[in-house]
Amino acid sequence: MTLDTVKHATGTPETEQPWAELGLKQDEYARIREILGRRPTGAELAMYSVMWSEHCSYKSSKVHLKQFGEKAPESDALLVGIGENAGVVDVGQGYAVTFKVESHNHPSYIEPYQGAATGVGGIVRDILAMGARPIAVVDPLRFGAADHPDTKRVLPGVVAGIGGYGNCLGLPNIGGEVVFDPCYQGNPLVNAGCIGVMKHEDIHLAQASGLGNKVILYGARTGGDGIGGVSVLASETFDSTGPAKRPAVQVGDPFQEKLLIECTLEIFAEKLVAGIQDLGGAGLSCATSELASAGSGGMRVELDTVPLRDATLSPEEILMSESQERMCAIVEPDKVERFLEICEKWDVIATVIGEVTEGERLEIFWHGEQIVDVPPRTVAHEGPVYERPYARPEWQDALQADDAGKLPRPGSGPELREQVLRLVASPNQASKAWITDQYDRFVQGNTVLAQPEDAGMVRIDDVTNLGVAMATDGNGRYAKLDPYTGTQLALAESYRNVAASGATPLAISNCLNFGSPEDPGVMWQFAEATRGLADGCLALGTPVTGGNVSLYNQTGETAIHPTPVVAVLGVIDDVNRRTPIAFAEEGQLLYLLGDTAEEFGGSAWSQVIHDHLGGLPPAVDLAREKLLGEILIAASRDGMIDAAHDLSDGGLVQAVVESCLRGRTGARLIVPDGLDAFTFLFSESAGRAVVSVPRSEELRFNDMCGARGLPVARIGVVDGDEIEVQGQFSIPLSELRTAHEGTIPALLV
Amino acid sequence: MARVVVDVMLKPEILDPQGQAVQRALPRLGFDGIADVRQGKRFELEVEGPVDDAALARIHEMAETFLANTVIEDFIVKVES
Amino acid sequence: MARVVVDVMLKPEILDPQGQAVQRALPRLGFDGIADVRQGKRFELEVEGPVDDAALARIHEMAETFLANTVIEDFIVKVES
Amino acid sequence: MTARIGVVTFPGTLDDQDSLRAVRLAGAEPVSLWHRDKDLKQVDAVVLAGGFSYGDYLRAGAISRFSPVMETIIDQARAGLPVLGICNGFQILTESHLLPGAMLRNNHLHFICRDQRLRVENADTAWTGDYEQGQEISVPLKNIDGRYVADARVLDELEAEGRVAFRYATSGAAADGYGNPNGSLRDIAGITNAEGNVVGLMPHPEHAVEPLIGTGRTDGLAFFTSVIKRLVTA
Ligand SMILES: Nc1ncnc2c1ncn2[C@@H]1O[C@H](COP(=O)(O)OP(=O)(O)O)[C@@H](O)[C@H]1O
Ligand SMILES: [Mg+2]
Repeated sequence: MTLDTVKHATGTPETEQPWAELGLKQDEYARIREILGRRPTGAELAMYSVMWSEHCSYKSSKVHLKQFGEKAPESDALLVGIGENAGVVDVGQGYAVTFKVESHNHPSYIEPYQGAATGVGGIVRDILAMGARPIAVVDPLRFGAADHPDTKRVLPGVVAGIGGYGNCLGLPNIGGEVVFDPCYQGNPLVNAGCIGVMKHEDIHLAQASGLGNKVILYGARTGGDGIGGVSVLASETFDSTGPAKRPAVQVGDPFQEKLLIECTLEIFAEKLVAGIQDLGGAGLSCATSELASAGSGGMRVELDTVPLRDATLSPEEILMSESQERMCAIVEPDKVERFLEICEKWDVIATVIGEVTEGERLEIFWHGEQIVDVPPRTVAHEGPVYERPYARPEWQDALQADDAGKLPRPGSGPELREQVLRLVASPNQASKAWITDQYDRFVQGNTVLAQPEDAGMVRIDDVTNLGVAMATDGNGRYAKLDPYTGTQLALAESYRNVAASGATPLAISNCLNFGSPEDPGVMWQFAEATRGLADGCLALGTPVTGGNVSLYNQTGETAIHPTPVVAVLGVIDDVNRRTPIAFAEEGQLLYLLGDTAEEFGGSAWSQVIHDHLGGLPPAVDLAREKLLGEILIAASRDGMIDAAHDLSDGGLVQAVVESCLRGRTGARLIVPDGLDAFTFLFSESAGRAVVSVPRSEELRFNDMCGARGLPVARIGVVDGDEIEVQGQFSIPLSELRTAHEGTIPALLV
Repeated sequence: MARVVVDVMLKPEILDPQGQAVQRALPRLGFDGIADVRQGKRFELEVEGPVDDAALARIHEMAETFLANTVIEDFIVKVES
Repeated sequence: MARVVVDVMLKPEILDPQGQAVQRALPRLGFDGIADVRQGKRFELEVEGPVDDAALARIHEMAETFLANTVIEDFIVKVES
Repeated sequence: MTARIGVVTFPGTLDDQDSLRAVRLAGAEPVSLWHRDKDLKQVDAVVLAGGFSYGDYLRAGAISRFSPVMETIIDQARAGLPVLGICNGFQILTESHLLPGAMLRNNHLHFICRDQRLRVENADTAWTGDYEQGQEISVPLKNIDGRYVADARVLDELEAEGRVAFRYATSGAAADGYGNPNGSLRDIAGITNAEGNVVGLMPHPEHAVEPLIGTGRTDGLAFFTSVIKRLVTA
């Protein structure tokens, strides 16, 4: 095969090109020809096709994501906003924190272990590329029905992959979610998040500037993995017609990544880089075009100098390869030697593959012949943008009219008791220890809170005890009933979780998992979700720092429930003030904060007892959420509470059971005036938490809530070794523990 | 009882971090002249009954659907004598 | 270049939970008649130069000191044709 | 005199910073050691920290055992230098044959991270002097290759010579951290050499040195205070 050089392409304008197989639309291909003033070379076509894929270009979502910037609340905390690898927030004392969540849904269905493992690897490199030391990971997960045979294949593989990679990197796993629902049967959601910490002056950006600066590729050798994995749709067709069978799945090497982290941090410490970018989706195509696009000047790359694992790779394949554990740095010429020395110290392969040039072009050569000559912005930042049509689905009204309030309710104490046991044993409400015990939560010696606490919390300075907290939440059932409210509920819950741990919420990231954007109904869900999130963030004062969109999550024609996952980051001046969920002190008083209404739409109760999804999700009152957060934080700071647990799916009874099991104590509960026992126990009204108050603090705590206008009700006392709801039923802790902790192991072992 | 062996190896184009780590260590231990190392799995199956074509076909299917993930791995089935 | 294979298996008296897990799963997947499964490692070494007795002796030593831990594992060295 | 305690970093070591912190909190001077250096910088004792050195590829500890720093450590350990191997460090010690036996994949095949109850079986080693014989302690456990095996003769010998340093405590409920977490033979969690200067165990005392962090217990601190006392009185 002759090399398709720029010269060759200019001379052969009529050559047929596989743009459709690469996932490009006819008008997109035409636009590439227009930009270049000729047909693209094979290498150029490869670059444009991966970079203009939905995954890399956000072509369907961009118009909606704009709101996050337009409606952004005023915030002094934001140091780097949307658009970089990850946003950065100021957490005080000279420290900055960066965090982000990404999806690796499709690869994890094909090869659960490696798909999930490389998902962790990718997000960690994003955080590292900002100049930060990665300090913790989280993993929001969604699987098909818990008792479906394929879940037995996918879940253990995904969990082992996340653990295998994260544990080997030495990153404590401090949070996440595990949700089962038949809608994720053929399309599990594997989202992975990472937090990193640095000093303000260490923030690094992905840009190539400085004429003559060298482009250094370092880390693993490049192989044929994941070519086109950026867009599974494109890769499938490409594989069947392309020059060679190349796998769409990448294999991760966490050991190599650990070396990459230590090596990169040492390079940062010696201030050796002018710009840096991780290699993730779209590999070198993405890294070179994004670096060149964001910087001043152009870039010239000698592609044949890239160290290969497989000598038969074509230049197109090298550009598209998604081989893991690679980074690309821009380095001033007089710092190259020291850079390479540090790489050698860590056994990391590093190669100068090009340099920053005059002009505005990205030029790539293969054995001296030019195969790419493009304006990098057109590849990286000026891809197609679609205003996809959207419309409220026809079924939405009927779904909302199918009110969960009409479902038969338990009428007696024994019936309530039986339903409580079924609820806490149901897969979504059951203990996830079987899963989280496969993750190292102690490594790095800074973990203050981890699963099953409301938020994960890590200390970032062991002299001042400054810490950060993070929670991730999302409820696809709520979002299906009403995507606008459902997304705000995800935000509210995550915010509440962070506040309940004693930390002050600062900023958010998100991972928006939806079906096909070509379905107007799905697009409407997406539009509503982004509008809800942007409005919610404005109301709460927490800016969106970045995020990720995953579309085409569906099996055949059936889309998953819209599943926006929201991650809230908080800061706490002194981790000694953190609030755990455990009710541990007998005699302490239990208070319910917030208002409880008859809200059962999308609830765990409606799912577990009636297998029902309909009606409206709980109402959101973000001003109330904010007030609740302030009370929780103040109470923690002033030592008025010893434990706090936010109320969400499963309602009050679920929260009390978790706090009692965690603290190994029982509780006696009294149904407050104005509520029936069923609503008291199972309602999922938002804006609520339950706290454990030492008797000595009761007056002060009540006064504070009264003065601030937050409704509170004393609902019981920490006592004994059973949970008793006065006049209704009681259940021994041991019975609750068996129910709560037995389910997941029984399903999966 | 007959023994059937299933060897499962990562496909040649797939990264094999374990094999690489072994290979890189060899020179340090004084072993030269090994150009490449790949590490895979070996399953030894003790089969009840005769290992006829039908039995081998079943084991082949088992290897394909369970012992190997053919997205990233190749396998071969061998009867040991 | 010649290929030498080193198969490393746990000694028979050592519990092999990986093999057991595979064996336990087989009936669930509809595969019967497998009385026992053991899972081990297979190393494929690409050897530069001739695979003569001296080379094999070196590989044997490599297997004994490095590829296998003879406290728990047995190994065999085979030349592939 | 302040004791100098070295902590080795191999490629893939994870708990080196935590071990250095534990050494400091116990009152000794922490010293970082690098796998490529034969020089031990005149430390009085060495900790081989946990992690996944060389990715645990081949076998946990198998590749690290051949590093330059280990040449010196093996020599000096035979001459009496106190050496503590935690988790991956324990695996390196068995691969180096400084301690007998070997470590295999957990019997349930999963990585396990939990708070683990241990019984101190030998309070006379360089690293356990500050414990009481038979004392129960609780420290985090986190590994996937933690199943200790050795043949019956070796096991009998270890028991006869009192060289089982720690056992997994099995008398209580799993929810409280009791039980053999990985199928280790005779519930062995850690062992010592005949001289008592080399100790290896799978659980992580360096993660149990601060009241707020991890499990909130400080049961692991005595490993480090024990060796400091031993060094000062020696
Ligand atoms: N849902 C979202 N909300 C806000 N920002 C987003 C969202 N999705 C993507 N972004 C931002 O768009 C940019 C490009 O995203 P992405 O391609 O995932 O980054 P990367 O190239 O590092 O993988 C990032 O700054 C990211 O934070
Ligand atoms: Mg990135």
